[in-house]
Amino acid sequence: MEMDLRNLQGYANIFMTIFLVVMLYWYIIHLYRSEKKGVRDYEKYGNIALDDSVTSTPVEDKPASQREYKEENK
Amino acid sequence: MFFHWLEKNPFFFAAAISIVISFAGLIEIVPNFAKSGKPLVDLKPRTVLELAGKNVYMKDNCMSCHSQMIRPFKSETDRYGDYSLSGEYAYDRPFLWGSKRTGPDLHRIGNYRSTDWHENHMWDPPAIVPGSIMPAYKHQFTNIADIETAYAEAVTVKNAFHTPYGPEFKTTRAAWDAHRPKVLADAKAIADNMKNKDVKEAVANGEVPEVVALIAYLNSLK
Amino acid sequence: MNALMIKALAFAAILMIATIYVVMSLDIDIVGDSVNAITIGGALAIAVITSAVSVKYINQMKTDTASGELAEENWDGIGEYKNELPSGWAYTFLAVFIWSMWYGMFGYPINTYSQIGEYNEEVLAYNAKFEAIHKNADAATLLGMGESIYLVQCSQCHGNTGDGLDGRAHDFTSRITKEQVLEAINNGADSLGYAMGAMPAGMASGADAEAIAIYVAGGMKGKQPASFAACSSCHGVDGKGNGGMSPNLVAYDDVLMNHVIKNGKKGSIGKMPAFKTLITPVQEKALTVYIQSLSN
Amino acid sequence: MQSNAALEYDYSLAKKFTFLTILFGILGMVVGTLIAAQMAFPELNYLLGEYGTFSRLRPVHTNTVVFGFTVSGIFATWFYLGQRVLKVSIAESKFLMVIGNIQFWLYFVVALAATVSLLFGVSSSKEYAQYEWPFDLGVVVVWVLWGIGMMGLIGIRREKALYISVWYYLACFLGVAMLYLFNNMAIPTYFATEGLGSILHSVSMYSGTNDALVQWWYGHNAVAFGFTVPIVGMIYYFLPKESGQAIYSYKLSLLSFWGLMFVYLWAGSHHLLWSTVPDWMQTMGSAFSVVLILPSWGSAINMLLTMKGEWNQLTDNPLIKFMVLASTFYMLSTIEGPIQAIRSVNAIAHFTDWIPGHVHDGTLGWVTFMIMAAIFHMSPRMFKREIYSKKLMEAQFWLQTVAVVLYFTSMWIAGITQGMMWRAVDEYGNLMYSFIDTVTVLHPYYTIRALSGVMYLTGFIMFAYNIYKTMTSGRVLTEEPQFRTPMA
Repeated sequence: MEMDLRNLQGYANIFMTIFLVVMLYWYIIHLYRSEKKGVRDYEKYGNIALDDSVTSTPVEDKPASQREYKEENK
Repeated sequence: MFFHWLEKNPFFFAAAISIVISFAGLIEIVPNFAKSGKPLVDLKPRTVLELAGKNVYMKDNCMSCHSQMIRPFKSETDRYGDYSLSGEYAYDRPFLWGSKRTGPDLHRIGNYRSTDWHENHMWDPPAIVPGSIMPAYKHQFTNIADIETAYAEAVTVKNAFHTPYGPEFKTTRAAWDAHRPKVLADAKAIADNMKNKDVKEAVANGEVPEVVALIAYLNSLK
Repeated sequence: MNALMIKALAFAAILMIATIYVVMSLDIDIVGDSVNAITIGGALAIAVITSAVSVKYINQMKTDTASGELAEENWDGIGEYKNELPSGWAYTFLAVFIWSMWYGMFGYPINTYSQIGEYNEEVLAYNAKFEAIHKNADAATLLGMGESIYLVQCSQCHGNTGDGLDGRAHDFTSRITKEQVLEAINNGADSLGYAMGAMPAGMASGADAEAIAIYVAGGMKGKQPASFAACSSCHGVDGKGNGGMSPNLVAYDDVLMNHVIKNGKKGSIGKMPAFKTLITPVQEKALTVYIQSLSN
Repeated sequence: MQSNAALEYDYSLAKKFTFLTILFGILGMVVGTLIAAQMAFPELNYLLGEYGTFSRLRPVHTNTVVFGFTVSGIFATWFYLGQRVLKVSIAESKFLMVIGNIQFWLYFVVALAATVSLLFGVSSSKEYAQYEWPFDLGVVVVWVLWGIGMMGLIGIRREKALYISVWYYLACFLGVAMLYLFNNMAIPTYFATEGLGSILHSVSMYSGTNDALVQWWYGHNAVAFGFTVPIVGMIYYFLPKESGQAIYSYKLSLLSFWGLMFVYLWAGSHHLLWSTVPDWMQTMGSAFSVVLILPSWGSAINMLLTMKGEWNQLTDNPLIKFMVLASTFYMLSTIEGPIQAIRSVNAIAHFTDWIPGHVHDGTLGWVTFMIMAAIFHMSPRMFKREIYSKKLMEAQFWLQTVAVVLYFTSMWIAGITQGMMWRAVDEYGNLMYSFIDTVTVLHPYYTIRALSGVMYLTGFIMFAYNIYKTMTSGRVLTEEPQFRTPMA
């Protein structure tokens, strides 16, 4: 029984490693694909840090309707 | 699609992080819990005096410099004795393996050091081991160990984790008052092998100096 | 290779040379012990890889043209991306994943590897290696071996020279002190497990005890006091312990050493614990030779 | 959004936490330097009676720099950059301001009280989790408050996309919360009996090998989510912002992030190699530690490449220097750790000074450098004044760089030497060195380390002075600088 558990954990480990590799490289492919297809440009998010005044235009605007607070303090 | 969805929702994103980082604990730690916690067949839980000594060990944080983990290398078993076994630690809460050996390992110190050696050494380490950088712990000769807390600890682990303490270990103050003379007798047995006057006087007055409890603990490490 | 790279690698080299120099100066065998060898290899890898890779990228700060900024026209998502994923990074990532699988399946196979098994093999290999030396050890070898054991296992209490650290432990430069003899006479002795059994308290007293103590502590030279008769029945007329039946009062013989190491000892100074788990029979033999040499 | 015309970022909380960062930094480093000196000169153990021994002070040092200095730094930078990358002022929500202030004061009290408790020996003896249960509860409340504040700010954000730094701060919050809770599970003995003994004492829910596993799953990953993740989050904001260069590759930062999340947690058991935890688990800890090099280096390389072609910035902006060096030390410590986690190397490295050496590559070279750089960057914006002295900053940089190099080289040699001496056998096959031989031989390295501590501490005091002068007598700025931090 104990050996079973150890084996099981061992297999879980190997499975996890493979799973991690697949997920990670799938993610790489996903990132490049979305950029190629024009779904999303990841590199533009880098600009969030550069242009970060409170008044500057968001890279992706969150519509006011989605904002969870009411503009109360003017 | 899955990734897009994830990247857009802070809530699910947070959930994803949590799931990802809990994998390791779930696969590694949880399944072995019962097995790794199993005590050796003849393992006895520590006496109240030894527990009080363990608490002194923790209070003065001996594990800053001393390990209690003999690794299975010939060089270590030659120096410290048999390699450590999981079952030996089953009643240790917390584990005190340590992570740094500024001083030597102590897991089997009880096998090759004695009460009077510890007494001399705790008083002035470099006098016993020339070149030692260990500080003296003279305050342990006058500070009084908290044996009541140690008793409370024994009762707690008995009730919560079924650590095999005897039926006389109860949560009541009366039970503690009944057990106290036993602790003092253990302390006296240690103090009889010591020379320090303050220690002998305190023990005679029904108090247990920290160093006595600590030595009882160190002697129990075998 | 530019100046910065040379400097960084030189730093790595100096660090490694210093490390190896210090270790070698302590007589440690780096090549012979595979663990030591792998460690030095690992240290070298850390020093060299970190230096080389970080300098490679720092050099790009010097030489590359700035291409990091993102052009507005890229916002539609189709455009040129100058900043590709560093491919070396991506491939190395895959490589270490594969390595980790190897490590778990073949290096230290998850189902079969046991560190205790490895320990047992280590001990066997050790025994094979040193058996020869231990078997044919001559007196000089035993003496040297004994000294090294003494310094590692005994000197913490008995002092580096064997003088007992000012009365805190037994003094090996003589066999026994007057106080120790008196302690045994007055309180008896029963900690060494000799065949003869326990020594009762009060075999002699007063001036008699004093005379015995002076005589024994003096190495049993000169005229034997009459009261020593109380001792000789067990320890022998010559005090040498009746052929191993009781402790030898004159010298550290094999039997005495064996009993002390196996049982520990309790006397006027305090209690010495047993060392049976730490000192092997071969080591005991060597230690005896060395301790005998201290009192001669 | 007309109503936002007069809106400004509110730096009051960032300022408060900045003060604490500096305060705890000085405290933690003074104690650290003292205990380093004690290893070389044991007489220094007797300065404060029983409260001055190495063993009592070591947890005071570690906990003050972890839960005092670093956590303050994380909070300070979060309350600064969190607003900026989410493009929302925390002052827009009174609720968040109140929560933030409660968090600040509670944190201050808990951190101080917990430090004092350790000085008195009230300790649960689990490394980096020594606080006893009442202080643990305090820490949890502070952490929850931070979480509420963070989620709240994210909730009211104007920028829909979460910048990579926010990912890292979120991970920091979640990771530490999970680890801290599980590892500190304990039963107070006072309440489990009829009020017997000390009210502060507790026993761990786990015992022996299990306790060790949970503890190092925590211990290792407290480093991950306290010293790596939020600091990476910082550099992803401050380096691009200071240099005016967008991150080299945003995609690489995403990959590194998920890589780190996946792999880091598995590596904890490398602290328990050759111990009594199951063999396969140790092996896995080793293997994943090595895999971990790559996601770590991904971030570091990303940072270095962000500065490509920008050599001029590196030479004349000391702030950039701090961050580039921090990245380099991050690389050093994230390859050193994995290599020390290889079974054979660990047989030598474990229990020796090579490990504190490795830790301090990360903490002195990476964490502290980055936090100081962040504060240098934030100060002119928070106090609306120029940095008081660029020269002082340069001097500090070089002093501290030399200090870190001395620290890690001396401990590197000391650790390898000691580890090999423990194993060494003589020509007869017996142990060559008694334990004390392996201690006395380290004296010169301990001395060098103490010296490096004094140098680093001096540098940190120069830093504190520079910030103080910036606040009080730096040249007043009329508008917030866009990129490069102005300095006199």
